[in-house]
Amino acid sequence: MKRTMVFGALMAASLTAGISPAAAGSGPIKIVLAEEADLLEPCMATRSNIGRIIMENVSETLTELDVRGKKGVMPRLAEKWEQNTDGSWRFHLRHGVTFSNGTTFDAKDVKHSFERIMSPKNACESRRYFGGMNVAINIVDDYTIDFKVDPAQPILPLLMSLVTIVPEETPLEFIREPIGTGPYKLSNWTPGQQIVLSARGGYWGEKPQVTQATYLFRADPAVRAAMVQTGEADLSPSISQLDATNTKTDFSYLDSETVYLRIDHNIAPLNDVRVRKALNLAIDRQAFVGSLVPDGAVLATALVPPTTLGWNPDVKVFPFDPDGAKKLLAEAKAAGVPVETPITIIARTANFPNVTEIMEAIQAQLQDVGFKVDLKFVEVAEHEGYYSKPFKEGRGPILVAASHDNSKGDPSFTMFFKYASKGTQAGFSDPKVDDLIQRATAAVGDERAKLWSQLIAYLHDDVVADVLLFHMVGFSRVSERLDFKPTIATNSMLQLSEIGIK
Amino acid sequence: MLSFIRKRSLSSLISLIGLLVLVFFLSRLTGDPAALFLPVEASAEMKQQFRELHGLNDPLLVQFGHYVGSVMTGDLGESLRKARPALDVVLEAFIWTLWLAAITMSLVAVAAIVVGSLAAFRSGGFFDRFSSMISLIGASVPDFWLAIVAIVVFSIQLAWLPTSGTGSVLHWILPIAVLFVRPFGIIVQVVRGSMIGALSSAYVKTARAKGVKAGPIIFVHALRNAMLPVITVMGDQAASLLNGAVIVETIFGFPGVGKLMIDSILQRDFNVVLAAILVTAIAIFIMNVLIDLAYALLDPRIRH
Amino acid sequence: MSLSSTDPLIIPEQPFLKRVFGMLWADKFAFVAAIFLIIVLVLAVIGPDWLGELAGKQNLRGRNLAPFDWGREWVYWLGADALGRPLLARIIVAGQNTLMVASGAVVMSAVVGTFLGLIAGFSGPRVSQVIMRLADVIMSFPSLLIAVIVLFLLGSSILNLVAVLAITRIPVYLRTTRAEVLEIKERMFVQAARVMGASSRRILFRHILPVVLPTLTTLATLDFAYVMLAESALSFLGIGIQPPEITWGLMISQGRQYLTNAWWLSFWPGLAIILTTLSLNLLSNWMRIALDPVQRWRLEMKGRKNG
Amino acid sequence: MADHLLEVRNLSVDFFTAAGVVHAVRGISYHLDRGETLAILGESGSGKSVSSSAIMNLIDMPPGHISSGEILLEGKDLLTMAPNDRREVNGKRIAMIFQDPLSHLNPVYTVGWQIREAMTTHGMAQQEAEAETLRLLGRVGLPEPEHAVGKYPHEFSGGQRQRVMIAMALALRPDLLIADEPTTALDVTVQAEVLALLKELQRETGMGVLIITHDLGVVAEIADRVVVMEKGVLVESGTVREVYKNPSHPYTKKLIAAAPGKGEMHRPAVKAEPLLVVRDVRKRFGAFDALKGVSFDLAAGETLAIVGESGSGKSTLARMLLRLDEPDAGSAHWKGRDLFKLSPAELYKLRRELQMVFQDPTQSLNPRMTVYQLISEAWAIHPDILPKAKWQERVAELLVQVGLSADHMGRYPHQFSGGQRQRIAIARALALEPRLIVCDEAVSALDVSVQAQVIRLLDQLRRDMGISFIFIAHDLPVVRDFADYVMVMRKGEVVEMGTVTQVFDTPREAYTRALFAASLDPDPDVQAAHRAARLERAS
Repeated sequence: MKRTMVFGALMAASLTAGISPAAAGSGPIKIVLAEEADLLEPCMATRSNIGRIIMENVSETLTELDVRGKKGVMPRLAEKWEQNTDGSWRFHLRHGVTFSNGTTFDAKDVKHSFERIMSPKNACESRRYFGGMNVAINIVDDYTIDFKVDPAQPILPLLMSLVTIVPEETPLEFIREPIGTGPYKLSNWTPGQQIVLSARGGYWGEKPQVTQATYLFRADPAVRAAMVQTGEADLSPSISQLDATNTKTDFSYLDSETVYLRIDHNIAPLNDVRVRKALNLAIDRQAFVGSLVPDGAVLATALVPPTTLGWNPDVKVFPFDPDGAKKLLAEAKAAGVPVETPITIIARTANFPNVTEIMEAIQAQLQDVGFKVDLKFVEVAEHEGYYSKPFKEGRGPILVAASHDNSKGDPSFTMFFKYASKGTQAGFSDPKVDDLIQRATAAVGDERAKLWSQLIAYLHDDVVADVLLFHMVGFSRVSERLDFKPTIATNSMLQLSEIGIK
Repeated sequence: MLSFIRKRSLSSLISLIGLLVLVFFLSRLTGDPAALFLPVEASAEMKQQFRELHGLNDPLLVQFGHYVGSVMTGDLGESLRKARPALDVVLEAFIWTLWLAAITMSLVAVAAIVVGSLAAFRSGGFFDRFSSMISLIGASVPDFWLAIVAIVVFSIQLAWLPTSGTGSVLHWILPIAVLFVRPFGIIVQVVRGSMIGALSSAYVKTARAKGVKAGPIIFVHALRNAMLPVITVMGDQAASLLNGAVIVETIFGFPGVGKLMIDSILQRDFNVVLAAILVTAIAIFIMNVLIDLAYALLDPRIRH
Repeated sequence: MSLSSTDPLIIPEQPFLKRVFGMLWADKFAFVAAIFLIIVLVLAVIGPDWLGELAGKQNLRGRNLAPFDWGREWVYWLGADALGRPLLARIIVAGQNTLMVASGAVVMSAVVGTFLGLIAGFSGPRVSQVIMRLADVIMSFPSLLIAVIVLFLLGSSILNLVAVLAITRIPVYLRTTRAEVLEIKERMFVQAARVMGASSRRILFRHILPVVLPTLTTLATLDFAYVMLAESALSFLGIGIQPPEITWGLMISQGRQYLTNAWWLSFWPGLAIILTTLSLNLLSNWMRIALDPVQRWRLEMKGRKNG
Repeated sequence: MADHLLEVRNLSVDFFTAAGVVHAVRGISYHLDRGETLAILGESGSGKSVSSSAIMNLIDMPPGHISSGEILLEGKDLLTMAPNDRREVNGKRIAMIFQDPLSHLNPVYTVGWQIREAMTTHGMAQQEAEAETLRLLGRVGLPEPEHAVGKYPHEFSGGQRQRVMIAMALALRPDLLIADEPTTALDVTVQAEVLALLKELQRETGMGVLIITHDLGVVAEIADRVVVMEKGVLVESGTVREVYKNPSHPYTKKLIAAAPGKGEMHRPAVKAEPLLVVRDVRKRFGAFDALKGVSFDLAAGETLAIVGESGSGKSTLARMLLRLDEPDAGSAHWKGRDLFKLSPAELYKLRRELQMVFQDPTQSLNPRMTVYQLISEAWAIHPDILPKAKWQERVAELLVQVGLSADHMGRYPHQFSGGQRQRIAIARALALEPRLIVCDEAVSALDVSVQAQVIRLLDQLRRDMGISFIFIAHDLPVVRDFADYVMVMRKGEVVEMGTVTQVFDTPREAYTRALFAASLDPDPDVQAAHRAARLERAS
């Protein structure tokens, strides 16, 4: 009896789901994602599995980075902003904005949202962007708010694109029903199965074409691709390169993931720059593109993608020069560097597509020039142990294969963590690097760009900080009924309002 | 009967407590959830705060004490990742697993009994050879491989069935079909072996001497006698289904407890792991009691 | 009223090997299976030394080379993998790890499980209770979860993998052995041994164990398949054997994503698993008969007739 | 010529077995008419059951194969019938009962269900079958039929189960009843009752009865005519009296001569110093009083026979003397030391002196050990008896001593016949050079001719080596030729005890006398007299 009831309910659900209104130009869509959102907490929206769903769809931010054009930081909930004479930033808020619970958006909400992020009563991850900063918030009036940051933050408006705004009634603890000012509200969340966002009336901006978005979650890329193909979903932001065979539906995009081997400079023989150079020369990067790494991937010269401020076009990719590598190794050996010591590559299972094959190929290439290389695959937590400080005592020479994501347009989200002496993933300590990072972080405008460029060149050519590999390409499959092109930000954010329905 | 269940409960309780203690300490030794909850760039202070927030800074024994204390009051703690009660998370997922396991096992039972019995009836014959070959091959195919092939064939090429997910009856077909294969292969063999024994037993001779037809001899006389070992193996198979069909759940996007358990340990969401183990262990215990009841039902000699 | 007891049989004793061969010859399926397994075993032993280099030779330009291209070197006859490495060579090389993991896990779990089962079946209720509760704990511990936890704790190496897979299978042998021991220890020949003053150890290992052994052998061969698949499942989850080590399970798991474009990547290692388990099963069916003095004649008769 | 009810003509059945093709029966012919009882007499392996299996279509083919002959039921050949017609004959026209009713009744269905099925299978309506079942159960003498229909086979005693089998067989009033060793596993008193019931029912229905047995006594009690089989060949046939009084074939003569209970009885010498003194042994299993205080003495070189029916406690007593079970109370002093109070180490030493031979040699010999391993194990356990170098030699000696040959050493038990296996078991017991051997039903499972041989062997061992024996049996005639003293037990108590002549010639107790009355005599005339006496007593 009970069984038939359950099945009956399932049947009914499937029938209704099967009928999709054919209204042109607007309607519901289904999106299939790889990883389920375990939380829909606005202050966790900087984590991609959460951000992809709620960022700018449910929860909006004061500013927004233009990833389609080159307009840089654009207004969203803040209409404009300026830097005060004392170095603090003043944001002028948009009028007439309401939250999905009906309350009106004002400066108090912004202050609360920020304080909530910084509160020790929760584990908001957005807090990390404000590490080491003292922020004093001053509400000037209902629609004007001042942020005074010590030390001064030239890129505070950019940082504000990471702070999601919640109503001031929101408790400090994590919530499960996000309330935001965005064009959508959460209308159904069945953990393990689906999350549904519906367009809401009373949104301050333009009415989006997508009236409802149902998010589904499938871990297997082949299944995700198949679902769009069979019409069970309309959009899968990430499918496997192998499945991206239909030019009408499958699009590649630079997905802001940069893959590299982090070198631990503290341990011989990796403390020798010739050895580090030899590593770089030994790898035939170009051979990967179009085979294990999709066509369209860019060989990296910096840990930040080319769209980033201060990216340096003059820095050239190391050529594939096995003889040069052998020569360098021989030199190093002659100078007493223990180049025979086995070097271990630590990689993470399923870190990025084809990680095993790529690492096996790199291992083979390094071995070809005379390195002794072991390859070790570990799971996330163990990988993190190798990647971040404090490093283990008594470790051997290690290369950590990692993938870094900076789609935010400014190297500051990268450089300190990866290269500064105090950076958690820095494999070396160099006073000049520290100095450049410090100066660039504080600089604005062209000065800032110039300093970053300088740093990038110095890291690549002089320090030979790491083995930079590729700016990766992702593939998405978009149903032909949708009008959507993925961007570099699609990994972390998927704005439903940017999706058109044909 | 009641005293039997009471005795069983007690011994199972001991096992369960042992299991929970083991999992509690082992899982906590595998690493720090803070490192996984927070991004790699998070500062040491943030990680510290996170640990503070969830009581992970206390010595293990103190943590254990807290856990035992709250379990006593029926509170299995909160999921670190999902910020909601671990038990809710688990129960939600377990319902799916339960249905999946129940339907799969029912189908397996019927199919394996029919095929195994017929194979035993003409043991050594063509059907016997054929069915044991098929079931053996079935039992040695990796399930993830089978799952993907099934999707490619039935969902993409033939477009008969949805690829994955939940929603309609059709969504259940592929996961069940993939889960079906291995237990079927194993149970067919057991049924066959047990039935060969039963069919050569003296009471079957009596039935033949009475003029009973082949059908009733197989399915009435021999089968009920042959069922005891079959039920034992079915119980084992059902238990492993109840523990979650991790791979099938992962590929088909089925929100069951197996994937939840693996995800939770990957993310070091200890409370969910513990709650999941508790729930499945209790379910398996109940199933075992039911199996014992089935024994007694099938074989009067076991009833006391 | 068994007819075989009519007359004492006089079967001339033949040299051991000849007898075994004769009995194998009598069961053609088992014969083929045995030959296949011997080939697999030999390849597994010599494979890595013989083809190890070739199996690791990458050729990014020859990725996913299709099989049955007889014009190429024989190692490419089954095609090449995503790095252009010859699949046939890789399957042969992977055989060693695969068989080592599977047989290691099976032997370890069988030995430990059987030993504990013998003790549980033969000793007093208290010891038996402790052992059975232990088995319950392992049984109700989802096996993949044990694997994940232990591999996280100890790191993923072949030895640890063997240990993990073994732990999860111990209860199977334990419970089977115990159940059989409980039954066998009431049999007359055990009583007869006790009357002669045989020690418990002697009764367990000389009288009970040989009777349980055929059942355990069957169980172990079935488990062989299980363990290979479990290892493969761990690879699927990314916690099994890690490259550059290879096993058949890992090869299937790696080839799975190419299923629609290059089916051969996962098909051949899958076939290797299936054929190996199938052969083991056929051989174990044969062994059950060959090991049983009461049944052995079936094979010896046929063997003589045919041979 | 009118057709016989059943006529078997020139039937040959082959089996493909270990030794190649075994010709289980070769060209046998016999016939049977309504109201008549024909016995097929033979020992194990004689093929006596094969023809009945062929009649009932119970031979598995392969390995079986009917190579010639026909089986005519009122002139129609069963072997050429269509399978469905053949099946219709079973149960309806010909019914069968078997030796071991416990294993031949389906353990998981109620007896009522099983009897009903015999009828519903052949088309009887459910309700009618139910009523008939009750009537049948009452008819075969089962108490409270209404209650009995709902019970399972294991809830009945052996005799009752055989009654259920009979009820099931007679459900459709068959023309022919085949009874395959119907009383072999039953106690003597129960056996007499069951045979009487069969006779009575035959008179009532006029059916033909084909009884298959190894027991001359059963033949004498129930059959009109008898055919004797040896190794698949029918060697002799005739009326029961003719065959018994005037056997023409040597095999028949041997068989009749081997029947126990005709030799000289022992006259034990003056009571010597007792070797074993058993006093007041008690044992309970749950609520069941297995032994209620048993005492006896045994001297060196003496044989004590313990006789009793199932449940008398005789085997429990034996097992306790060998410490396979622990008694609740009592003592058993062996050369002055209480067996029940020995430590494991002391017990180990004592094992050498006390040995046991079990009922069923098939089960008491480990099937996976060779004869050499089986016998030499004794010395592996007690290494001080014999150095390993001499094992081979000694095993050969022992084998010869028990009447086997030395080259049997490398074989497995299943390659021997039942009697040979029991000899191996005896050789194994002798390997330890014991002072006392407890034989628990050691000859019950053996054919009569083999029984006699084994008893002769034991008797010889006693004389030659001065070994004492405790000889447990359920049948009185068997112990007559062998025992010095006889102890009759019933329900855990000693009913009567005395020298063999005392007990056999002048039994004091009614129960002992009842046992004598129930045991069947191979002589049809004697048996007829017994029967008459019994009827007289009953009326």
